[in-house]
Amino acid sequence: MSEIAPIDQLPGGLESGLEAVLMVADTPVSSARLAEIFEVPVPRIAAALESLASEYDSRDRPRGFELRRVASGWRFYSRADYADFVSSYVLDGQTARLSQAALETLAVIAYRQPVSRGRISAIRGVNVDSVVRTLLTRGLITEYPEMGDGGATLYQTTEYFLERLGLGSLEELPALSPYLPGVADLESLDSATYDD
Amino acid sequence: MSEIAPIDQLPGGLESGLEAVLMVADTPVSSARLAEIFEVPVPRIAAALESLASEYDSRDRPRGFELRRVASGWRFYSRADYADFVSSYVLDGQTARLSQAALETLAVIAYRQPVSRGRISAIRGVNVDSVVRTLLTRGLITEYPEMGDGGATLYQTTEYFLERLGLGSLEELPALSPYLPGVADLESLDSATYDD
Amino acid sequence: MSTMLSEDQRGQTATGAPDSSPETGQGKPAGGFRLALANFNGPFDVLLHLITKRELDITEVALAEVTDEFIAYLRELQQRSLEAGSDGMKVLDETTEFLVVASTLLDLKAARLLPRGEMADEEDFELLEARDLLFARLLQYKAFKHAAAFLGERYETEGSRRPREVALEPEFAALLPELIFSIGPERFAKIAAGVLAPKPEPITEVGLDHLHGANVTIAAEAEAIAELLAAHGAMDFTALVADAAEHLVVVVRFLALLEMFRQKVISFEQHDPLGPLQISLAGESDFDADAVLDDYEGKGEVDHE
Repeated sequence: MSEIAPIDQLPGGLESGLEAVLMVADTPVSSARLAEIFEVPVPRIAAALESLASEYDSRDRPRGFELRRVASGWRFYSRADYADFVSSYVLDGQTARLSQAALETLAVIAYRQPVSRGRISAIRGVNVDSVVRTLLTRGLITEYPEMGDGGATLYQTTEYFLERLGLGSLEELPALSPYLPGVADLESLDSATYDD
Repeated sequence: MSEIAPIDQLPGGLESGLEAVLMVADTPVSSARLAEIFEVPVPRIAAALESLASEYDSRDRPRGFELRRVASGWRFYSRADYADFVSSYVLDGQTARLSQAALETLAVIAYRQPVSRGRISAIRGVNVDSVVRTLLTRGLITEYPEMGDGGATLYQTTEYFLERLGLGSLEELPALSPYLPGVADLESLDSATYDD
Repeated sequence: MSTMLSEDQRGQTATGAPDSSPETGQGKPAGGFRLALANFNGPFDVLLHLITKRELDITEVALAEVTDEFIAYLRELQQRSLEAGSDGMKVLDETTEFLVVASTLLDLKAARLLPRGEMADEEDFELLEARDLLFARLLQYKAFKHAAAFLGERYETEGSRRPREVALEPEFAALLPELIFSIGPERFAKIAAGVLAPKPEPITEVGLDHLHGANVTIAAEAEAIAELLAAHGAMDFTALVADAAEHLVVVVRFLALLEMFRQKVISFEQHDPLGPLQISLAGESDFDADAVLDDYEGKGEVDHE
């Protein structure tokens, strides 16, 4: 790992490469993971991250974002100084209710968990990326600890979801069969129809 | 709005403020909306965004991210140069290619929307049911709210379609007419038909 | 036209290559033309490819010239469907799609084989319409294929960038208004059942859509023209097709003009050399729609319309 890594041959080098990955990372990324991605040793990653973080903080103009290290790794955050503006953006147009699309997606996750976004999309017939994000933000679902086939992120419902629905556990979710007229063997039918 | 806005009193000023808001946005944000949030005129917002975008591009070190205008607004993207590293971090369907059949169907919908499956079939000369389903699942098209003649479902492209293709609006689609060779009369017709 | 070929090869559509194509391996003697089956998007795609291969412009090509190859392709398609033993519906569907085009091509070829003058006028005319409709469809298809290439390129290059789409930072998520979610397990289960219930498969029709596209007929367009001329006096062709919603209407209106001229319903006038042709009602006779109906409506195989 000591010779020139692929990333060193690109304009901007490792620092820009790190910016690219972190810009789209949904959860904090550990230096170990970044070291794998860029094929450079962890200490070099750590040094580059520290240098980026202080560049954002201490330039003549502090950036609107900061790179922070939290328990599990590094992530971009908006800078606290601008929280007022960020809040007014976040609150603008927010509703307290879940859309029909969000409810349907939540229902699929509740009854099919753990389940990937791809599978939910296949079942609902539409792209569900933004709805899944809303449900995550609302704390109704969370990522399942293990990856699905092909490294897909799986989702499951949370304790908070059960609370809001007034249930003690997932077993208390009502069975679906009464609502599905004429479908005797739902389980097998389901897997036959939707497995993708 | 001409006196000093609140954002001007913060370190970093408007540019950093914009960075902070765009950092939490998960859809493109229009300059009009940003103008409301920061209480400054739209042209000033537009100028600041342009200046940020070119700063990221043309610094001695190009940033790993870029600020781009797509669909109805502005948004942070990872820079294409680092695509290999980014995709080794994010595993999802984004890079999955579209088949030739899917692209042709998408083209017909993009230029003829809202349009029924029957009409698409007529133009492409083949049955398009399954391809339309794929495009729906990918979120590139959606059902048009109203029915067509004889109760046929009509389809249109989505905002995501514009985002995914990096287009500002449907007007940026190239005119169809240059592709029709040597038919002068059709040429003039095209402008009447397709540029709507 | 040469760009079509390169596109076909770039995308995974058509790689039918003359001579040494190994794709099908159907045991045909080497050197014969073969197409990579299943790589084509239907009859227009095949036809366009055959035309491209001969480096003919579709605005000039006599389609009859590519008929044999097209029919051969259709035969192989059937053969392969049989071998694959795939479901009958799909085979039938595909075959009807190709038959529309094939029968038109055969008509054109037959017309070329006949000595001039042996065919009745109406048949000539039917053929003209059949060919022009096919041209119009091919042109349209080609235009969309090019547009698809543009979209494909954008899709590819844009795929190398990713938007930032991350979940809201917890501090800001905490600001969101308290969720109203008082739906109860029963209603929630109902919603789930609604979503998870197997959807009725969309009816697998034997695709007839390609047979009945927009309802464009010479009779109807002639009527539209007569109305326009009655209302506006003399008009040029561009004005006459200004309201046409698709190419097919333009083509059919053009054919209707010829028919109307033949019946002396309209007259053409050109004021200066190369100037626009002015079309006006001749007043000598009324348009006989029935004659046209008789001429064209029975022509099932070209009546995509």
